[in-house]
Amino acid sequence: MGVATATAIVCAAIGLYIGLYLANVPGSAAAVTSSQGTSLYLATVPAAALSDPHNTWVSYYAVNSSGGDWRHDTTYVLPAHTLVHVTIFQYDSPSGIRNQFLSQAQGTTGGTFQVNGAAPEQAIASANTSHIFAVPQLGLSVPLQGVSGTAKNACANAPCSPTANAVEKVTFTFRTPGKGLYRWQCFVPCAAGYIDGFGGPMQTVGYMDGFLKVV
Amino acid sequence: MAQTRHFRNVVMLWLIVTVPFEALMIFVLAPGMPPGNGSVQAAGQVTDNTVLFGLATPVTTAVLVFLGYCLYAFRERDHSSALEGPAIRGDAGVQFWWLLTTTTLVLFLAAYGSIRLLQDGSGGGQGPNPIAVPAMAKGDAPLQVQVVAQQWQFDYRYPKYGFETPDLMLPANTMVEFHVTSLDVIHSFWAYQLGVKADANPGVDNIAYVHTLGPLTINVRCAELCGLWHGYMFDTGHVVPQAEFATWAQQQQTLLAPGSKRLPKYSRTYFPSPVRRSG
Amino acid sequence: MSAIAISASRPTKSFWQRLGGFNMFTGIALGIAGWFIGYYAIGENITGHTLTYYKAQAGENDIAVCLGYVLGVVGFLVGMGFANYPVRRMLGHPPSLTEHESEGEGAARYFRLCTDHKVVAVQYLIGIGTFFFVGGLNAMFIRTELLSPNTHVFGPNQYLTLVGMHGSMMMGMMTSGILGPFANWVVPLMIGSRRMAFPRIEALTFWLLMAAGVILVTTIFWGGFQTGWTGYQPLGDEGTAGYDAYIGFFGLVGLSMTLLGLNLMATIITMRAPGMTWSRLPIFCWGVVATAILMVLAAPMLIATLLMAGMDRTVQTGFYIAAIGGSAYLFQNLFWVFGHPEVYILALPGFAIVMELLPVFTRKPLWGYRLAVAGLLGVAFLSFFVWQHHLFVSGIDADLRPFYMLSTEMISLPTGFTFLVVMGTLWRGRIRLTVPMLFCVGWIFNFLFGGISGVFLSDVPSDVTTHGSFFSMAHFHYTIMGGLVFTFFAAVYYWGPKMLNVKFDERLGKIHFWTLFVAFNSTFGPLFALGFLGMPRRVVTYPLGLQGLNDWVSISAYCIGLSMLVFLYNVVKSTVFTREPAEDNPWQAKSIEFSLPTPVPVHDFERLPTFDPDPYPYGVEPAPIGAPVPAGGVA
Amino acid sequence: MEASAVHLELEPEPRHWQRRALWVGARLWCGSISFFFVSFVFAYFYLKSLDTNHGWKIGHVTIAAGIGVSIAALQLVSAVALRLSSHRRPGDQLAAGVIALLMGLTAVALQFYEYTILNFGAASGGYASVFFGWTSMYAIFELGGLYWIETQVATMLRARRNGGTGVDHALAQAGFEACSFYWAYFVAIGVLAYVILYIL
Repeated sequence: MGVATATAIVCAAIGLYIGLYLANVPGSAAAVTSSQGTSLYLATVPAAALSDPHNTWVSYYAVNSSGGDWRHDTTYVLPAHTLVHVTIFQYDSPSGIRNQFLSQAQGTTGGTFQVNGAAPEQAIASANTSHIFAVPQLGLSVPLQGVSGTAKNACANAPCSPTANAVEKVTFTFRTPGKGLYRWQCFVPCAAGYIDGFGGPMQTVGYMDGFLKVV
Repeated sequence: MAQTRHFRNVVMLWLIVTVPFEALMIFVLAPGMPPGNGSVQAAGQVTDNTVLFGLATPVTTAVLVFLGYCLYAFRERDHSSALEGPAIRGDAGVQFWWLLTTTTLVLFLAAYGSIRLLQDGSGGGQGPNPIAVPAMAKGDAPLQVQVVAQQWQFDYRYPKYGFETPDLMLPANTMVEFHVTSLDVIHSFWAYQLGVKADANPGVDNIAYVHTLGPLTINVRCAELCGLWHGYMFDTGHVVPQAEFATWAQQQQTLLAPGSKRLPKYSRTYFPSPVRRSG
Repeated sequence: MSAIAISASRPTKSFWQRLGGFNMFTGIALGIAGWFIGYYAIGENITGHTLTYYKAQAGENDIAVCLGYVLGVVGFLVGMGFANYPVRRMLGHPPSLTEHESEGEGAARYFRLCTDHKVVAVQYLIGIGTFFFVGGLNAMFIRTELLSPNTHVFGPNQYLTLVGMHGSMMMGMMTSGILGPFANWVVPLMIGSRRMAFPRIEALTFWLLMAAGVILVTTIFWGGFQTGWTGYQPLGDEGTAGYDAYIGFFGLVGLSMTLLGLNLMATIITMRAPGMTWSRLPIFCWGVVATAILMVLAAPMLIATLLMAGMDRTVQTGFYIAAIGGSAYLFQNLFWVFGHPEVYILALPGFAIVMELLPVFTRKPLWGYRLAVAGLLGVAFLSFFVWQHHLFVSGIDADLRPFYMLSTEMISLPTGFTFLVVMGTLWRGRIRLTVPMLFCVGWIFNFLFGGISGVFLSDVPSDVTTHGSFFSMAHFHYTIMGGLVFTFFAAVYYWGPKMLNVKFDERLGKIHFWTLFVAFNSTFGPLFALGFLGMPRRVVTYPLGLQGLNDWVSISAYCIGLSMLVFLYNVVKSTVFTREPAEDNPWQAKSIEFSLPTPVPVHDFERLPTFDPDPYPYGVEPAPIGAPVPAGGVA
Repeated sequence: MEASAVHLELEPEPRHWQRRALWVGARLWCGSISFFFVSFVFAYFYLKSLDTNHGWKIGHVTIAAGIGVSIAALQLVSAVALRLSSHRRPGDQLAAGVIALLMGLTAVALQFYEYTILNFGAASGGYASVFFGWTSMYAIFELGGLYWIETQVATMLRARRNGGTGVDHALAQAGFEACSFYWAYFVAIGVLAYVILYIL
């Protein structure tokens, strides 16, 4: 009987763990709607918060309009058929693009994006690219400029601050499609330490991958 | 004698079942056989599938009719019965004919499949040195389209026009030569309606030929597990009239100019820095 | 030499006394200790520029993980008592075969190293059965996710891990699904031996498999693996340490398979009792021989393939990395040189069980014994020459494609032998549709479709569309689930009562069969259509138009699950609650294992048996007058 | 019969079963290791012929020829000694066993020493991968083979100490024969490894 009890306890523990693993779905963040329209504020960091189970992994976060209130969410809820203004606070340094044609922005309004509010650009040099925010199902892909690798006050782990840390602010707009769940990903081989830079965070929803939930 | 009667019954039943099934296969199902007649190669596969179904049907019905008949006719219904069957341990004649029939079938299938394959490659990826180059591809230079697979998107590079795009567009009634390669892991380029499937391997140029017919919408999917977004690695391509294709290509040249000028020199394979675990 | 004296009773100990010493609990304790030593004490202290960088960036240390797994397994085996005998041999003590053979009659012997082949068989049955049900549960989860065309219940990470765990568990564990429980139990009895040639190795294969299963489950702690059971490189190399668990799992499974096959083969070659010549060997033993050949030769290639993958991940070799001189094809080639024999390792025991059981339930001798043997060995032989059909569209040099098309299609010849033998045995028999017989009939039906669909996949032009699609998925489920799992249940219902000394409820068994048979075909039949309609394998999304078929499949899959619950209920009811002892020979079988009392004594035979000329002495000899009648009859 | 009896007199099994099992088992195991190492042979020729990205040998890849030849020679001598003694007196077998053991251990030690002096690492292309993979796996398997030889030596030593009582000489002889066959076969793979990795 002791054997049976021990077996049952072990099985229950394993079952519980598997259940928790299966139910592990990252949280979602909604876009902000104001008089200026609908806006989505995101940030990328070279490494997730120290309390994170993978605190060395590069990751996206959802933030507020002033770059505060960090939430580790990668499902972004957007209204359908709406022009969305996206702002991405870039705290990560460049890793370079694998497929160069992605150095050109596609699918944004005018096919352009702005860095730190400067004149709209169509493309950037591979060497300056830190990430690419891409939604292949929508034909959207925007190269994100990284902070200089030699910046003194570079941010190490989330949360970072736009005032205290080196940051590049990339903005662009795009029109959401009809209702549905669309996946987004990064195309830059930025998962350092993994072969092809595409392991770990690049293949885990909640870090460099997630969903756009258009409602 | 009893077993002669049984055997006659089985043969009759087999004929009764097979003839309508065979007719159903060849006349009803075959025209709609996948992947449809979207290209010369796809149409070839339809023919091939029809032949296979045509041959498989009588074999299947033979076994099933035999099985069903045995279970019906030879079933012991008296559970308390201790009766035994006849102690037959084999029959050289039956074995000989069985072996002859199955061998003939197998050799025919292998020969038929090989002939069809060698004719035009059947749309499959043939690697860097194709053995089955369609006759049409030898004359006029076919349109080359490089399929660059990466995690997790297919891009199409048109070396003739110098741009790369995520949209697959092909001219109608044209011989197309796909060069499928990958920048990271193994993918598989599956253009369903064209009847094309070719794995994308890093460092390998996998060539597949297809001769397009009329305008068509193509569902492209990745058919080899390539990681997280494998299930989302799909897009839609189009076969359009040749004039329309020319216009589209010109537009893309202008539109994609900023990205195109950064593209590496056209090559059959690419070896981007692998970024190893060693960093 | 004097006769061997066997003591039937052992001094009884209390539960706590039994916890000490070498048993499963010590094994688990030492296994966990070994993990900590390997991971923390050694792995984390290895230094090196690349490793430091990797740890800092990826937050992971594959060397430590692999060492942890290796030492964990070593610790587990030491705790189980597997090191005792090797150490004694190192000290020069003479060899012995009977060690740990009689471990008393209680349940405790099932939780420790026991070399009684019947105990190991039951351990296998329960152990593999457990993982079979976990693997089945994974399938239920997969089908739940596929109820809708887009991600909805589990995320894509979890979905791929489920796919990989389902595939690995079924392929890895069920490889020994028939040879583990049934061959271990019945082969020594059938050939008139008291034990296997290497009884300790027999026990080792089982405990290695259990260690492997646990390692596979721990992949979840690392976030799972994204590669499916085939573990293709370089995708596997991209994976987190979850892929190390995959390597550890299949490596141990490969080792277990190699040793299991080697042991069974050595047993059948050397330990046949007087009179048991090769031509009198029951067909099941021939099936075991054919399977064991594949295990002994193919499984080591799997181990080597995975070790190369492990070295790519840990010590920076580049076997599979194209940019530094490796090739992804290397993995595909090596994997399928193992992998195709592997699927016959799964299928051949099924052939053998059907041919073994049919004479009992048709009350006729096996029709075409030599043909049956030729069929089994022919499949085994040919299976080494077909692997590149898995690479028909891979872009590997295409010159050999017609050859592989021919060799693959040729496998249908020896498979056809089996079908002919089955049909010949059914012909004019007195067929009793008992539960085991029903499962055999199910095999004939399912494997027919599995085999015929295989012809489509072996034909390159047709394969271009069906390759890597749900069509091929349906094909191998028809051959493996329809072929192996159905015969596995046939064997459970046939030999199970004798092995466990219980009587199963026949009505429940019939319910199990019919629900399983219908639900199985209703699940996997439509998958052929889905593949033809363009749905690739292992996807979490599909076009909206395919939702109807997918939902149908999912609901049918739940019915398979329910049917399995009926089986589970039947087993639990009869083994735990009713406990009605089995008859010695419930099927009026004439094979030797059913001439022994139930339960079979530890020593099997008091006097070594001698064997009659005919392994299948069923049926009424034809009347001596007149010419012998043709069996199948040819016009 | 009375199953409840405490002691049962069982008819003994034929003694030759166990001896033949050793004979057969050793040969089957040779089959297994062949296929194991064939994977590396295949990898060698496959990667060499593909030479993907000109990566067969990256940078300066020079092998320590002297060490390679020493390892192969040590193994060869040990195998010849062990195999030749397998049908001779236990005294010769003991001596051959000790020689084989010492030479084998030296070969393994030399192998690991070689890793420390080579001018290339595991990441230096396809050749380096095969070289490190094959030789390290071979060395680990070699330790397993040496364990088997050690058990033979230990058994003979103990038997000599006990004056030969309680020893099944026929079985011990079968064990030694199986062990020496396996070792000879295994060393043949080692020599093949030398030819392929150092000479080709």
